Amino acid sequence: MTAIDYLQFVLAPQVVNGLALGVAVVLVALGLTIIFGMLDVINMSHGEFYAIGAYAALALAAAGVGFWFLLVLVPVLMIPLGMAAERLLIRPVFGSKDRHVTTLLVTFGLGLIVEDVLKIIFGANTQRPPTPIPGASEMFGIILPNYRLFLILVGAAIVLGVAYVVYRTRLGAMVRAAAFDRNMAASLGVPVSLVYAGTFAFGVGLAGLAGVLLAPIYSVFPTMGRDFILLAFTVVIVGGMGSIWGAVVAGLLLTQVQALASLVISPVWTDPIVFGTMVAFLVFRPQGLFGRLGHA
Amino acid sequence: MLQISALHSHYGLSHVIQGIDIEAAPGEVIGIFGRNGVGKTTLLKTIAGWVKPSQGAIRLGGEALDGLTPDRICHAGVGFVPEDRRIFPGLTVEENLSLGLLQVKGRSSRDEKRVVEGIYDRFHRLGERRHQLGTTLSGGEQQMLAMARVMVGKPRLVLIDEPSEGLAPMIVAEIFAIVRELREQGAIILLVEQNIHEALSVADRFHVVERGQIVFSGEAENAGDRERLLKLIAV
Amino acid sequence: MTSAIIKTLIGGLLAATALSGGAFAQSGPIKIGVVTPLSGTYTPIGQQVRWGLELAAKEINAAGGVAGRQVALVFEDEEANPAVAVQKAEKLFQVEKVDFLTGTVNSGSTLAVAQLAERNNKLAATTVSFADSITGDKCSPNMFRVNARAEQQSVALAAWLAKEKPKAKVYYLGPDYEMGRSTVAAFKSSAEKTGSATGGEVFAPLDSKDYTQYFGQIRATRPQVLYTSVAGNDTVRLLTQLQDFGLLSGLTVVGASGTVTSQNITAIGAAAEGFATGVGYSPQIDRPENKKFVEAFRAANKADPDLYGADSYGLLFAYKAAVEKAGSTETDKVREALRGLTWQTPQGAKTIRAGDHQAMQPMYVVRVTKGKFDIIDNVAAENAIGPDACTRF
Amino acid sequence: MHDRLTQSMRASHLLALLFVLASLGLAAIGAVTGDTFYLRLGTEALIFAGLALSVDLLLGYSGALSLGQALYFGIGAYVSALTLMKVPSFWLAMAAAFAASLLAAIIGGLIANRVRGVYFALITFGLAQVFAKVVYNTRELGASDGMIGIPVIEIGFGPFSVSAGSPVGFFLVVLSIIMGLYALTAYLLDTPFGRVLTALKANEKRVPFLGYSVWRARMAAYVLAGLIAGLSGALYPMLRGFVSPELMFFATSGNAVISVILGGVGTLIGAIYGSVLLVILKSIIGSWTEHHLIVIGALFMVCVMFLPKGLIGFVRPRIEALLMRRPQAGPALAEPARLTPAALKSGSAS
Amino acid sequence: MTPVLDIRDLGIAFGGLKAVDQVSFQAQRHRITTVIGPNGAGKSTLFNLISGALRPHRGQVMIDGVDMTGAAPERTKAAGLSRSFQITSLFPDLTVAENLRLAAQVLEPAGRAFLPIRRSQRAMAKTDQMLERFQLVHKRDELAGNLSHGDQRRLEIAVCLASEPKILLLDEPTQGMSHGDTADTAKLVRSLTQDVTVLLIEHDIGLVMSLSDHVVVMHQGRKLAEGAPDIVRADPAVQAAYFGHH
Repeated sequence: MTAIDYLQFVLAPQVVNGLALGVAVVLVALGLTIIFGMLDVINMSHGEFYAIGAYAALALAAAGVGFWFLLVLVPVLMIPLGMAAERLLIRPVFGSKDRHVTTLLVTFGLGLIVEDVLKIIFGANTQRPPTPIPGASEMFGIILPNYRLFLILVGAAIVLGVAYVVYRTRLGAMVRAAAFDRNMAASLGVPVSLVYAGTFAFGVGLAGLAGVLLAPIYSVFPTMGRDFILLAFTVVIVGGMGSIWGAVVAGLLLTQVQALASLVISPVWTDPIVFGTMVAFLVFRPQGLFGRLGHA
Repeated sequence: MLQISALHSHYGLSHVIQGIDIEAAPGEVIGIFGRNGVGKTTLLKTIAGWVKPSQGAIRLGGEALDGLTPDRICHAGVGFVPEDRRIFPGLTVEENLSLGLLQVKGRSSRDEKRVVEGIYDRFHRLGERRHQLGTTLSGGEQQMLAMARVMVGKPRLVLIDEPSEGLAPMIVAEIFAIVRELREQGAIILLVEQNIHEALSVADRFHVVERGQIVFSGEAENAGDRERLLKLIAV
Repeated sequence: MTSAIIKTLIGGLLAATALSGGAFAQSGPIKIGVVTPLSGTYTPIGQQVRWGLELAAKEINAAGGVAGRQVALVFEDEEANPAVAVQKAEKLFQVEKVDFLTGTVNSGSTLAVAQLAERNNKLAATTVSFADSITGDKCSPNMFRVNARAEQQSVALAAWLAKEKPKAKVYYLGPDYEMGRSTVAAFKSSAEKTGSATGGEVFAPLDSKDYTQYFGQIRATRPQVLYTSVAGNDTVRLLTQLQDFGLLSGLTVVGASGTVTSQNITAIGAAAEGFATGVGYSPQIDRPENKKFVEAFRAANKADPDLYGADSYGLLFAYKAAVEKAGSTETDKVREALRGLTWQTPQGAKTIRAGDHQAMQPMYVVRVTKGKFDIIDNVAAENAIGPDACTRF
Repeated sequence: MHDRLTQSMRASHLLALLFVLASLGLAAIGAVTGDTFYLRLGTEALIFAGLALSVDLLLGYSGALSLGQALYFGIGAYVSALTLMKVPSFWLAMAAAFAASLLAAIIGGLIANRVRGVYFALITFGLAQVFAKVVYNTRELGASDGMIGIPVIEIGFGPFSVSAGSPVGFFLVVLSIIMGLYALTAYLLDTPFGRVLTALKANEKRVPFLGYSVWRARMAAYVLAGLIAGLSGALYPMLRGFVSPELMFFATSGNAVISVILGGVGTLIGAIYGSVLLVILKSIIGSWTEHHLIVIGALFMVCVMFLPKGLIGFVRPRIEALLMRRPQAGPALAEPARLTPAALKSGSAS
Repeated sequence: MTPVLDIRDLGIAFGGLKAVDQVSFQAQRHRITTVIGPNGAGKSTLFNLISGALRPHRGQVMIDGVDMTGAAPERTKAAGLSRSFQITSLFPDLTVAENLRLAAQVLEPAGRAFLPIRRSQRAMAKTDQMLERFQLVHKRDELAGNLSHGDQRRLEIAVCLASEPKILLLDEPTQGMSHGDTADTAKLVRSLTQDVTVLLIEHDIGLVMSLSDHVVVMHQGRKLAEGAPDIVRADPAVQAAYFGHH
């Protein structure tokens, strides 16, 4: 293989495809990092909320709802679900001494249940909604399916949108303030417990949105929640808990590491590498690349 | 009108506030003095709702505040400038200020803008640094920001805890000028301060707290009361 | 006092099971244990196994049973975990006193259950696992296999490929675990024997999210044929991603029998078009027995049978034939009867090779056309079976 | 006079005794009826109880949630399997598993003990996950198929010997080993060394100011837990004759955590009861519906939220109260009346 | 005779803020040395530097003539220094007796670490002695978390003393106590000097004056003055620090 061939057929597509995967990972990690940064809750059922989003999209599409409408409808439907989960499961144990561990355990139990319920409702077989935007485009000999191109753009738009809300609006300032200093924020009039529930629901809604967007590429099945979760946790830790930019940088970086590493070593070892990175960060830089949003 | 009667509160197991009564009218500045650890800060925290009172009543203009959450207390017209200023680290000066606006509901964004611009006019240094992170300001500027953050909400009662702590004398004077402005707006001010001399220059009346109880109350202008005060907290 | 209660409880429990298991074993129904994944990733396969066995049992019972005794199936969920499979299998052997056991899907479970069957002196069979080792170097005198193993599939597929695309350059993409590596190795050796060239090979981790990272290498190699042995959700992703990236045009995709099945073919959609594989079964097999079977299966389960369903269905008839030939359900006698047994299944006659307990069967090459598998070629049983590598018995 | 920890350990011991008696009863009935399955299922439950015990030692005493304890269980199982296939000696296999899990736990501890809380949970989760993947892909270890063909061994105890194939015999061997591990752990917790571990959970920040190194205490707890998991794992291939990478998967670690939560965190014996309970539950629910995840998940959540000390945590204070009343009934009548509420509170509070 | 605790030129800065700056003083054997100063003067930080909770950026901490600068808390503890905390830091899930025994078991030889706790006779005896001395006998089996605040503060001191230290650092031992409890505690602290050297942080000036042998005044991280109580009290700089600048 000539060097040009290698560049065109191997290296460049690898980078571009890694980017698409990176966007997918960032989408899943986004809600996770916001919930973690804000509430200090490790949501072990985040993957299952992602699955719920995908299944909801599948079911609603079957009922005739168009894809574009789903992009709005599913996250909106997820919000009350997230609110209810926060109220019923997180809040009762939120005040306990071992909040980290108890919330982790409770959401772990929730994940088990959701996975099984999805199987009961939708069956065990893999399903896949049709690709909303078919076809592929070629640039400089790199082929990229249009939907992936769309995903990269929409992913970027979502990240920017979320970042705008969090970093540029009064609402975002309220959320960040409540994360940093619950009491002080409340004394300035921030309705803290509503903000907490809202943030959890927002994270859940983002997971659902990721489900809608990724279902056509990664297909839908009851155990799909476990798919991205380890990678997403890694992204959250490496990027810095609660940091949106951290999640973006870490998500894109780690998927590139994974993509490029798989060129030189057996792909199976890419998992240990990614994981090793997470361990290394936890040990040597536990605040991650960008520090954290707050410490509620 | 602020009425605090027979207030008790606990911090963990320790019985910090052991029956305190305070009354104040609009435009009054009340100094709260006493040595460290006697419960002055806890008193303010109890009024602000950070610590739940275990007994007693807090009423502001006839409205009961005791037992409410801090955000409800804020909306009832209480502003709190706590010790250490508590500027949100990840927020810009402007964002810190904008949170103060939450206290007044239903203000148009144009009004809000005017209020904020008014603050920048009054505190040029905040205006210059409006897009910087609040925590990058100097101690004095942070104290100004913390007070401005409360000012924009037009509170009826302002709780201020140790505003001059760690600040240079010139800035302390500025801080107390702000306290006077707040008073002129008609707010009731409860001022906890170690810098007795400065505090007495703005206060109308004062209370001395010891082990969670008021042991002496006096007028700031009354020389005898002042002498008694100095004796009580003298080294 | 509490311990006394516990003792009584456990005692009662044990006594009850001992009674139900032991006393009526010879006169009651013949019990067949099915340890199959009913939860987890392999659930769809377990479902086919269950449907196939249930249909066969219904038919056999309606026709008077096995040697006059009814057949009863006892199901247990093995969660696709060998540790659970062994526990459940032991329950079936020891408590339910089943006469025969089947249903395991992943080869780890099958191998572990084979060993358990030996230690319990019972017989078991797999209708799904296709790792060569099960009837090869890890063969067991107590384990039989009625489905086609990897090598049979590769031989059939390679023979077809040599005709269809002579001397093609083949690229291999397998899941990176034991099964994936052995299927790729098996097909590679078959294909190289029939003249194909190897363009390259890559192994992707199980449950890969994205296969696009391998597409660069595939494009650079410019193969005519892609062989893959990924399964389940992984196939859905691989094939649809290949399609999305426009790699399917001009590329013949072939693979293992478990790669595209009735469980994932709908999800794969158009990307499955043209996929060819070597199998021991297809609903399209044009035999009256098969037509009847497919109809009955559809009527019962509202789904088409696939190779797992059909092979599981066929197994019960092998067992029936063996028990009736042996005149007993005793392990040694049934084992002897199964060895060399020829019996009829929907896909035709199968014969169990005595040397390694592997069923010999005609092999088919099927290709997806318009979302259905069409039979496009076949290989006689004896040409596909390959050497007997079992040395234990 | 006994202090409260000794007192609650005594309540645990009573429950342990009850457990052993019930087990012996089961063994006796099993021997009489010629049962194999229930005894071997019980043996397996006991082996996994060892794993749960190690999770409880970490979670209940040093306050660290390990989501990857199956790592050491798996290492013990694989090393034992490899040894047995070379030399079918029980003692050699146990020694090898001991050495391997000791080494692995020291390495794992050096990594995991750099962090705390939820980070510790994530690191242990990841360590096990990565290691399991490596095993899953290592042909020499049987890769995804695992390894079969581990011989049924004779376990020699001086002049006697027990076959691992004998349901009753091996059940009793495993019972004594697991209860031995329980006793050893309980003993260690009742020593000055163990009290430092207990202090870690209660208030880690204060520990160094009493003169103890937190890091050393955490390492000791971690390595001890790794050893218990490893030794329990070593018994698995003797019972089942094979090992597979699933033994190291998250499902195995997760089950151990569920067992501990069910039984009661920080009670030791709760881990053992919880493990047996989980096996019984799974067995019952499993034959009734394949949707066991819902039931287990819901039960687990209920326990975390409403029964934070689990079933034993619910029962034990009552036993403690009984134990306290009895020895002091004579001379000091006033004493128990005052102590009982405190003892009761200790179980349900915190 | 070397001072039992010798602080030399100690300093630490957080960011730009010099929390403790060039502080030097000595604590004499069996005496009570009290550190006073307004809020934020750096008193608790000073305790953290001495006890090893923080590593100083400059200066030295000598315990009994041995340099223990920057040693971890368990090492300063081994060198004979024991400290209490401003916010009570006990083991709330353990009983009073267990809290004490945990502290006292350092007295046992290392070999006893793996013998049953009952065999740690010295620790057991010490526990009983502490219960007696701090009037906690009737509370021995209550959970520390359930004690009244005053009892918790007393237990906090008892725990520090149970390991038979040479130096005791008490951070506001009377914080949050009632008048009566405060007087009792003062008496108690006075009595401790038979065995140990006490370094105290205290706000109750009356208490400081009556209790201390030596007073160190801190202000904005620096040592403002030191000396006998009444001499310090008369110092105008100290007055200014307390009342603000004129």
